[in-house]
Amino acid sequence: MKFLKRTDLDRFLTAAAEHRTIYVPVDEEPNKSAYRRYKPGTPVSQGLKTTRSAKDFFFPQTENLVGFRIEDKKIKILDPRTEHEDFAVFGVRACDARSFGILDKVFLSEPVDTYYQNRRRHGLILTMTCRRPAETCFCTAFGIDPASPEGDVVFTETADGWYIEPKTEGGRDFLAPLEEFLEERDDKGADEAKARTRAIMEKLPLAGLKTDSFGGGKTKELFDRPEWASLSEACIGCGTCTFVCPTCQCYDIRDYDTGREVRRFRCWDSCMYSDFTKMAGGNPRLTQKERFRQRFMHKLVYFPENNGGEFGCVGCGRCLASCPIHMNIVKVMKTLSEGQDEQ
Amino acid sequence: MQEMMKKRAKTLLADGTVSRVIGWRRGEFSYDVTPAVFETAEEIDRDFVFDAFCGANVSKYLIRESAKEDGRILAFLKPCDAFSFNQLLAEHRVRRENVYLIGIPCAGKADIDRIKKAGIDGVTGIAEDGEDFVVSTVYGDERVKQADVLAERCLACKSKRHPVYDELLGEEGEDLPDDVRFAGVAKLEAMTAEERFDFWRSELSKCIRCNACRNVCPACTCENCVFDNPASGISQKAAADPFEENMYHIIRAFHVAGRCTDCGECSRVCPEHIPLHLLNRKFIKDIDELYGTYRAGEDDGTKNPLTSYTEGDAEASVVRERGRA
Amino acid sequence: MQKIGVFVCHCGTNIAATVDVKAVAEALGREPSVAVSTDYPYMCSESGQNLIKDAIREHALDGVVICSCSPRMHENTFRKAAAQAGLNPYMVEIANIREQCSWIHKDKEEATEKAIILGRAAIAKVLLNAPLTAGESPVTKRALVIGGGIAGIQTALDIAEAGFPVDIVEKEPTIGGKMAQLDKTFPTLDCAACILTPKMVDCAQNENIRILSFSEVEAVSGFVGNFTVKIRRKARYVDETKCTGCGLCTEKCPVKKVPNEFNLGMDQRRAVYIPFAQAVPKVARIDPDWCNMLKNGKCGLCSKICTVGAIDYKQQDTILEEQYGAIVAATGYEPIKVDRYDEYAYTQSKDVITSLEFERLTNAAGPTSGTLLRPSDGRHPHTIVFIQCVGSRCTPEKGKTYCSKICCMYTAKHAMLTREKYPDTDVYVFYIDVRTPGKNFDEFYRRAAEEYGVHYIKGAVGKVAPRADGTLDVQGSDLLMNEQLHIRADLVVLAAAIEPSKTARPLATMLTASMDTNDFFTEAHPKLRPVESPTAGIFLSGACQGPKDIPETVSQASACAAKVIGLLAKDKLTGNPCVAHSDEWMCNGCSNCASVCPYGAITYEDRDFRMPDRTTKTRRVAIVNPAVCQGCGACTVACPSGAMDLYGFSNSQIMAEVDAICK
Amino acid sequence: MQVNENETFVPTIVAFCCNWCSYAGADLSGTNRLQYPSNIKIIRVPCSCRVNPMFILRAFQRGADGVILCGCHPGDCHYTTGNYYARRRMTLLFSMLDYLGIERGRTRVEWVSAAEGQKFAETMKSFAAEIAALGPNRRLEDLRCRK
Repeated sequence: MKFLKRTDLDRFLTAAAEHRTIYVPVDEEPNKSAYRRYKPGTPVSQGLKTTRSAKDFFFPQTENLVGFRIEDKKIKILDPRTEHEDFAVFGVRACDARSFGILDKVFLSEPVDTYYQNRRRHGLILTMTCRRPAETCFCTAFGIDPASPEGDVVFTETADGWYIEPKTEGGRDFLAPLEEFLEERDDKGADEAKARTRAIMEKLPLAGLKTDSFGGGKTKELFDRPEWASLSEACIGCGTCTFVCPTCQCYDIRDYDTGREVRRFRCWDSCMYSDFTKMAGGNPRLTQKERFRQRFMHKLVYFPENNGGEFGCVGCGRCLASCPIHMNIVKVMKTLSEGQDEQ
Repeated sequence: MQEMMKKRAKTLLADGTVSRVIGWRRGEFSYDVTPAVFETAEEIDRDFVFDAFCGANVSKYLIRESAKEDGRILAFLKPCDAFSFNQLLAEHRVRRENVYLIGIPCAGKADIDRIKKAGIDGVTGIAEDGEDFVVSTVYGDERVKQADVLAERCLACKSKRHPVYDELLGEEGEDLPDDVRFAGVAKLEAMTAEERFDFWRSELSKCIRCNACRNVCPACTCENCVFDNPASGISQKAAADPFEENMYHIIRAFHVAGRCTDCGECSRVCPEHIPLHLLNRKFIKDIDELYGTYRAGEDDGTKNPLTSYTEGDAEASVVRERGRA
Repeated sequence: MQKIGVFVCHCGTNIAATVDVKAVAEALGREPSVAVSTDYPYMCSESGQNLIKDAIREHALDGVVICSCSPRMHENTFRKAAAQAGLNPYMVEIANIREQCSWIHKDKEEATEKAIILGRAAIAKVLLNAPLTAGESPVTKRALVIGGGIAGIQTALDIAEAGFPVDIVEKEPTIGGKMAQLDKTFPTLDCAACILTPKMVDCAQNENIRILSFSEVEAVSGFVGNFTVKIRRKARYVDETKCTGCGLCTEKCPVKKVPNEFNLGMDQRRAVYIPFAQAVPKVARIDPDWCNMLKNGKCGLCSKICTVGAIDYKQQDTILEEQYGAIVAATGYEPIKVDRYDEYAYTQSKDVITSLEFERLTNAAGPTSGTLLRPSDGRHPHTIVFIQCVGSRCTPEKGKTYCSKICCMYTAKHAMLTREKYPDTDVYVFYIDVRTPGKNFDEFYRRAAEEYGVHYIKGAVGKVAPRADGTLDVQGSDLLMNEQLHIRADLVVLAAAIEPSKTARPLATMLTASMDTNDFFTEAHPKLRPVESPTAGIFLSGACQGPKDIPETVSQASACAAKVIGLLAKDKLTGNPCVAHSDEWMCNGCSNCASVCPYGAITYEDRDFRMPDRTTKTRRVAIVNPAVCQGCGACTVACPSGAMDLYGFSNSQIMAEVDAICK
Repeated sequence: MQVNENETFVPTIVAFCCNWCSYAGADLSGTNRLQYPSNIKIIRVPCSCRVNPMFILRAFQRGADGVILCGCHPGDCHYTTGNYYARRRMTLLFSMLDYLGIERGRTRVEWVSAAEGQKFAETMKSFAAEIAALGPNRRLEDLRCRK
């Protein structure tokens, strides 16, 4: 199997960057990283996860859809779309890798979201196995194996470097010009690394998290559960969980008048917001309890129901880490499951 | 302390003084506690927790809870929470008669991010052991000095005193000097305009407009925030331009100027770790320097410096004259 | 889509010379929502206005923008015109392309470009204008005059003469004020009592005037045209309705040694007393600090001898609540305490007195029945020194920074009268300047100096030292002669500065009327609205607004009355519709707005709100009283939620102007 | 801001003037034909206390290079206290802008009475010159609005 020595990473990325823009996780402060455009010498973060997910590359927080200009009392329509440049995102973990499958189901099914499609077509996902999962990780609950992530090219990390496997045509094209930086090694090291990761996963506090109380068809059992009240009581209705989530895909469309033209853009929205999905008569979900319930019911019940049983959560644990009041999908699942067992 | 609080809470529930208790519910990894309302002794015995990670300021929940018509609620307030509560009282946002306040001492709260910054990950539990925390992790146990992982806001604590309470548990503390508190602001003030601009650009450009800072802020209690209200002309759901990042944070800080009690919740909850308290504290420092020391929430009668004046106030030009450009 | 009409004025060549008005009209005509855009030589002219009116009717315009002179010139003209054409007058906006464009720029291109931008801003604003109608409130046709001195008396009489009921509230047992204590009045030297007391009697007899003596204002609420005032009627232990003022009790009362405030404590009165002979109302009062009956229940003589049984030891304060349309502050002045000026030895020698004490010493009703005698030994003073500006025109630390205005003239009067009555007396006046503006004032002063031989010495007195022989050594400097003087004086008279009554400040707070740093009431405009307070419905009469002599006080009092009459003559008040208003759904009830409102226009109410989740929530919300609000907008910025906004200058309107200007 | 053909920078400047003093002062400088730069545009407000910090930021967002607020002299406010509140608000706002690294010269407060036409014109001239010297507002602009 192909192997990239840790010491060669910079040269490898430098060469890759000649063919397309490369984004790599960079430490902003200890234990906090964000994706940055790679430039030769950029130190790549050793951290587990970026604060924001890789979703941002394909579904950015704000994006212009169309513009309007009034010229002599006539309206002219402006199309901001251009073919997106080729790029690759390096160091994507298994959880985020899976999230694209979920986003695709939303944006690439008819009617296709051409803005998202444009980015997906030009973006490669270079995934990496997890060597040091965090207590907040629970991807395994959704059948994700952090030791063998999806993606165009998989980097299986060991102490001194990465075993590299292209998984797609795009992946092979990406590696083709980079062969010189790779050496041949037997798979033993890779298997050990994978085994180590899987072993850790079993020791994690959330390892035993059960999903069997959830999934399509559970609406009736769960919708009116009394626990929603206490689970949601401390929720401050911010959008943190939503915006760090790799699978949340709700957006609002707004107009901005620049003085010379009106720009119609979309921006992330959160079902946790009181002004989410405003319609005649306001927000159909009147209380924070209902908004809170919506978010988890969507990930754990509605989404699977409409997508062949696939959950809308990948267990990346970002919301666990960032929720101001530490209420999260895990606590919701545990509480509701317990209740289930009692019933 | 936790046991004293549980005991007192159960007594007050039992004798009918209060019908509900707001406190903190234990979490999965011991640091992830959640504010919660308890109604029975059983719930309290089972879930009530109070430790170094119970930092959330519960005073804002009392707007909602004190408006309810089912008896009084017991709230345990740290000094900074008590200042927030008092400010809410001054603005008629809470109904005092529906709240029973117990002031609890505070030695400062731990910041899990600082523990993780120390390179400790896979945290599964944290136990207090004298001066230290014993952190059990997936990768083995670690030990850190509690003092080394205090939250920034606690290192810059303004007071250990409760400006309002019905009863106190433990010793009442005193005000602390402001110099530590304003050091961060002073440091920025000493920079050149360019340096300050670059500093804030790099910080504010991280903002994802999750509104956590606003929604958690005990001074941000508007029925309808200008940023959610299309009629205001400045409503935004996301920062579509760097300007809007500035706009949001300047206006937010300005709206709480003279009302902010510096409880530090905004910085605590920011998922991007933007030092938002440096904006609020700038206003506090300016107000102290220009209009005399003023502490929001000190008492419920004082006039907010932005709704009062003296004829001899400094002119706006002081900004240009003072310090270096 | 709204339809806006744009009308560009040439103002002859005032605008047209530097602004290409045709180009402006043409450019603005291209703006979206502009239905008609035209220019005309004189928009304010009859025919210009008709042009606008016709366009409004023809194009059914929703709004009008006039590019012309400053709105301060013709805004009302054009608003009226719009109204005549059936358009709400507040749907008119003015782009000021004369004062703020054509007149200040030379380059035609530049000026034209700016005019177009100003026009765009006005269009952007008018698109967000809302039709406004001025609110109306009724007027209670009764006035309250606070203070019963000459100012209050004159104002009350004039208002009453016009046929409106007036209440005078006087804190003392009688009206009359300071003037009642004066002897003669400058510059005509007629006696104060002779001209004042008839007016006092008129007040008592005028059926439109009610005198509430020995009373004080306790609380004021409401607003212009609709004030509600609580008045405390202090117990005088004598039934006003029964007492005939015969004075029997005041002769029989055994407590004889009470300092008589009317004579500034220079003689005594009884515990039950009538302040002075011509007091109005002429009703006795028992002084509870001295009356044995009230202090320890022993005596009761007065009630035994009172033929009408007016004495009532059990009398309590009562609170009277009344409605008024207008309130006049006429709280007058007090001389400052001169004790603090050790150099003048006021506290060391009885023969150092204030001018007001001098008035009493020369007054027939005074302690010496009008013969001028030294307080110390009751002998005739042969040398009298008057010292001017005691506490006036000083540093703030030393006294008052302002000129007390009346001292120069009354001192000239005192000097003159003394020389006239006692030609053997030497009279010296130490002055900084002699200020004599006013009809016949300077002539008066010169007579004192020239005909009556009063020695005027320009200079300050450094020290007054009592000497062993009972005379006073006055040490001063003569700046003109440039020499130090020592005058051996028998009597020294200090012209003490005057300051507003101590009761004025708390009253101002109740009235939400503003005051200056010296506690004089501030007028709505120092030149153009001198007798009105900035707070609508509050008027200023006499020395409470600033130091004044009697002629000035009386004329101001009448002016004030005229203003009050003007207000009371109205049945309804139409307010300015550009006032603040609060969206109760957004209001947090935090009270920030009320704390910056200079008019007390904002109150709070608990309102029930039907929440979207079908629950009811009770919330405290701000209510703006449009009749009181003057539309400054302070509240709109104090409001964090943006619930508070201002009609005519709303947040969105101003931001639209900003956008138009910056784009 | 705009850059005209010969590429000299002509700043865009917004002046908020209170109706009773400063706006009248501006009128007076017009009546007296006192020149000041045409790139200053006046917005009439009832009182300096009507000016919300939002308006000032909005101006910069939409392309202003400088914003000046004019009101009655302290003590002369038509509404007696308005300019006192305005003074505190603007002082704190300007201080915050400075703190964020925005050039100090871009904002100013001046008290101009109805009688001070001369002062108004002088103030506007000096402010316009200062802004021109500072150059285009780049630190507090909205790129979407850039011309």
